[in-house]
Amino acid sequence: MKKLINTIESFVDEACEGLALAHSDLVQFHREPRYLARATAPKGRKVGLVSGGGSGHEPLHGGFVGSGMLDAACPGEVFTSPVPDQMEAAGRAVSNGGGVLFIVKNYTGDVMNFDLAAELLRADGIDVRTVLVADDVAVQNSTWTAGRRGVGNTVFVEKLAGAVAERGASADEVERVAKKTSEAGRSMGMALTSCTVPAKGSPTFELGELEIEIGVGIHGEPGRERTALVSADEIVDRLARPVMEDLGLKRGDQVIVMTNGMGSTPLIELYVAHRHVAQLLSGSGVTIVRSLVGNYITSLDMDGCSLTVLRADDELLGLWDAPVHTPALRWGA
Amino acid sequence: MKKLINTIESFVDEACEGLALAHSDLVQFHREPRYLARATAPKGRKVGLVSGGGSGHEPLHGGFVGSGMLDAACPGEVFTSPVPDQMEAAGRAVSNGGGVLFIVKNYTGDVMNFDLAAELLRADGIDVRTVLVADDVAVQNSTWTAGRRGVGNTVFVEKLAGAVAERGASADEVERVAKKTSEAGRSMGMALTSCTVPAKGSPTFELGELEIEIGVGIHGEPGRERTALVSADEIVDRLARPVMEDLGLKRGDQVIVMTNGMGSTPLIELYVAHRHVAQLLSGSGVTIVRSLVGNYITSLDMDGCSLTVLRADDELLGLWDAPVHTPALRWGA
Amino acid sequence: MVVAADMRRFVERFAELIEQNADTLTELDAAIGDADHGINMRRGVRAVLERLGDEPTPGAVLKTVATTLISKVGGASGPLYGTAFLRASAAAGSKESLDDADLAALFSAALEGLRQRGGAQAEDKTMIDAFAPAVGAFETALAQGHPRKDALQAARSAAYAGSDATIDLVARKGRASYLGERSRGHRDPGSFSTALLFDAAASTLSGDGP
Amino acid sequence: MVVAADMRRFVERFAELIEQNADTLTELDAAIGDADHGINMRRGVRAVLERLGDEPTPGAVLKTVATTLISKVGGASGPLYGTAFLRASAAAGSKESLDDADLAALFSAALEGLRQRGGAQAEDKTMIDAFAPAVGAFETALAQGHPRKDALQAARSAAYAGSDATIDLVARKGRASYLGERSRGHRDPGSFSTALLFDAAASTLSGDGP
Ligand SMILES: Nc1ncnc2c1ncn2[C@@H]1O[C@H](COP(=O)(O)OP(=O)(O)O)[C@@H](O)[C@H]1O
Ligand SMILES: Nc1ncnc2c1ncn2[C@@H]1O[C@H](COP(=O)(O)OP(=O)(O)O)[C@@H](O)[C@H]1O
Ligand SMILES: [Mg+2]
Ligand SMILES: [Mg+2]
Ligand SMILES: [Mg+2]
Ligand SMILES: [Mg+2]
Repeated sequence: MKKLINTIESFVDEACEGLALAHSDLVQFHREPRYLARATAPKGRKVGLVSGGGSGHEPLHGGFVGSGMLDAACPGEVFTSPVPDQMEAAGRAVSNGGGVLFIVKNYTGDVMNFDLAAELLRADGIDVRTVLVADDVAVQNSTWTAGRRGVGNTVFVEKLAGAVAERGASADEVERVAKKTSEAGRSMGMALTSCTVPAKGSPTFELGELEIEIGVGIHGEPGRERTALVSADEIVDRLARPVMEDLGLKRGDQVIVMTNGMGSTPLIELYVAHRHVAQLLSGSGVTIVRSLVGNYITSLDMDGCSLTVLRADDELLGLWDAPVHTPALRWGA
Repeated sequence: MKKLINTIESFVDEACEGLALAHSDLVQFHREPRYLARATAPKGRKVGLVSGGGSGHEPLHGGFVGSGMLDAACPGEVFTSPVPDQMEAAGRAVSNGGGVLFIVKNYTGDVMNFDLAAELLRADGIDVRTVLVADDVAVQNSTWTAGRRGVGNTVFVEKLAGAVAERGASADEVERVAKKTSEAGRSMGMALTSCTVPAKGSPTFELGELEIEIGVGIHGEPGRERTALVSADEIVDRLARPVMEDLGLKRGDQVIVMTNGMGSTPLIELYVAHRHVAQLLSGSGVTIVRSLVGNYITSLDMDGCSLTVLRADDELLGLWDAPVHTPALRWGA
Repeated sequence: MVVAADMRRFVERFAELIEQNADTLTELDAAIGDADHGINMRRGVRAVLERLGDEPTPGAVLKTVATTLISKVGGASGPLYGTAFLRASAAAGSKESLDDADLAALFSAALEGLRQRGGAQAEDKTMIDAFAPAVGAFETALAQGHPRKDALQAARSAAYAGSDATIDLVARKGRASYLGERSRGHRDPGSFSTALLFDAAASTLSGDGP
Repeated sequence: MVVAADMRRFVERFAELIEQNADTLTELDAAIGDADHGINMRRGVRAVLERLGDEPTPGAVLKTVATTLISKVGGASGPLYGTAFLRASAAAGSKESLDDADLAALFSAALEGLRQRGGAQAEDKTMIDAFAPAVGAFETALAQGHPRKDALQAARSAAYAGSDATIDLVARKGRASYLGERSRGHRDPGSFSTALLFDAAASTLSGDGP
């Protein structure tokens, strides 16, 4: 295992320190329990937005702390959901009388740990809401399973809920926008190579020299199928079609699109992939109103990409364009 | 070789198309000869800034086309400098009576191809200046060799020259700022793994499971030494010390710092590296006034990082903070 | 009777088994999850050993384990095992020593906590599939008049057998459920750590001293 | 005498040798450069073959080669070989056929163009180290009264020998110069493509037909 790392134990803390050092104007790091919060608290009774999850998906979530997006992020160990102490402390820190919204990716561990924290905060009279993100169409949905995994749409939920919260909206309103966004987005990812969790020290899964995994999860969870290496365009086809179908996209729909790298994917390749994403959507009469291409929700050193498509009406588009100033997403500021 | 790629021949064109599709408000793509230019031409007799070089270093240079930075970028084949036709056409397109500045990384091929283009443009009465970026301290300087390689400081030169050009400064003034920035920055990089050039299909160099290359070039050129894998902090030590020494940094100096990924490096690791960069500089009494952490000048799928330090006086800092709106760098807009 | 010292030995033995099997647990999780179950559990039990002090009662020992797991493990297993230990601790109350019936009540409270926290049923391919048979076997053996030692052995065997049986199941809860049919053919990692838990219990809680 | 058809055969043979040796050239460049010399040269000669039409004179053939290389190769080798061919073309002028002296003038103009464009000297470990000895050997052989065919063979041998000699040199120009001492022990890739150029000349420009 070759990584820029000092010790496995200090890895996540040191990365948080580095983030806070690089963006001290935006983010401060609380070590015990571990969370990242805005360097300057927003004024007024703003709804506090807290997200979090296992580390290894950077810039998610710490890179999205800042004005117009999250108030705090709780980084767990690598690929392990954070513990309730973290969300409890972060929630308490950002709760300003306006209530707190937890944005939780739909993984059993995350859900349970955030739930425990919510119980603790509610016991203190804090109004805590939770929105689940469950957008990964690689997973066939079913009511008696854990549901879909939360992946790329988390970025959109954090941005749009963040924008409406920044405008001073009520907890009900922020929760509504978060849920609406959560329901309007779908994703699917693929891997060219496995990631390697530092504590394990060897790849999570093995792929042959000419094999790829379609529908992979952001922790290297196996996906829909393992198949032969095909061209970028074919790979994009296999991601985009299920996403578009599941979203029920029709001619005339407007979408915000993210062509996302898994951590080790060169940007030049992401642009090659994005070209075909754009071609496919335009070819179906869908209008791409905004695009993100880059590393936004990663899987450590996995090579591969994912596609997220969000159906955006004027409300969501307006919130998208609202100013945001975080380490990883910035405009209008 | 596992990549998101359709054909080797179409790779660079398709990536340019993808970039232009993702950022159609900022960048447009001209296919023959190949260059990327601003979607909306700036008003007035603004000095036209043109850069370029081999592809594979994304977001450099195409990702830096936009207001407050480049007017055009000329992407060559992967790791191969562009041909004079490209810079000639781009120079002609962005020349607006105010002159043109070529920002050229110091590689023999780039220098000669930009020179040929400058000859052609000058023959048509266009005022063309050239600034060379030669900041890689891994290369021992000497007057009778080709000089140092141009690496990370290119990002700073493009940003700061871009900012002063955007203010409507004269060609002399833009050239002065570009040269001043070029002289005030130093870099050094390292590789955990080799990159793979698509046309070659196999890694450029071989590194053992526990070997790293210190001082590697952005095309996988061998560096100062091949050594055993060490901790992130030790790696940063070996990059930062030569950079700081060569720059002659003293207590009280102000610097802008970039902790850059080589293309396949997870952001979490870059933050771990940046933490120690910040510690080392602060420990020497140097003040980091601005930081960039991420992939800004890459080497395809190389895993590793580089450090660039720019000594910044108030003029350069002011230009740094000026608005910029490009695919890869954006603030104040 | 089980006193605080026995309960501490149980926890220490569980920690030991986790240390020995951490890589196995992680490998199992790599196949159908995210390759961290061993790492998570190891982080948890190490923190438990650091925090365990001179708790006066079995219930207090269990409480320390519970809060430490909740605040150190994360993932699915943290809240699940944490809740199980918390309920067990509540069932043990402040008693100085536990008899067979107390132990049975404690196991069944733990199982109930697991069920409530995770919402999983039998055959969802989770730790429930080791935990529930173990608790069932323990109760049955006691009801049949077997000594506690044998009942604990029965629980241990049932837990391992239950874990074995997860191999053929399709996961419906937790990360592995995302795989659907592809989860079949692999052992559920949490069921194996649960088997280790009952293994530790069998060798430490028989009430006849160390 | 060398006419346009001979010059075209020379270019085609050069293209053929580049195709055959592209991987070797790239491997050489991988060791001390950026692993693209063979790729660059192959892209260039392929474009040349596509563009070559029915140029009437040797000079016109060389002009097509020059402009194509300049606008297709990029890197260091594009402008260098491009300039060399451009100067050679200028030296050939509009003559229908070239005699020995014309050929010598053409070679030496090409060499001069290389020197000016790249600023490299002998022993800088560049294509100059194959080109200069080749031109020298050609001139010497002619001066000694050898027939052109033999003079071309001498140039070919001198180019290969010059390329061999780059192995022991430390690079002072081009990408390899960044390596300093570490460039020693590797052949300069450009010197090898130059040797292929003189190899192609030897088998096509002897003036005694195909
Ligand atoms: N809803 C649930 N109910 C009971 N056990 C569960 C549930 N979800 C997951 N588990 C157990 O948790 C184990 C995984 O734990 P771990 O790998 O530590 O957490 P994570 O899945 O968050 O990475 C699974 O093997 C399974 O036994
Ligand atoms: N200044 C120079 N003068 C003469 N030849 C040079 C010079 N610089 C480089 N070369 C030649 O160019 C070759 C490299 O060409 P190539 O790999 O195609 O370009 P690049 O170095 O830009 O990747 C070197 O092997 C060397 O022979
Ligand atoms: Mg996990
Ligand atoms: Mg090159
Ligand atoms: Mg797991
Ligand atoms: Mg080269």
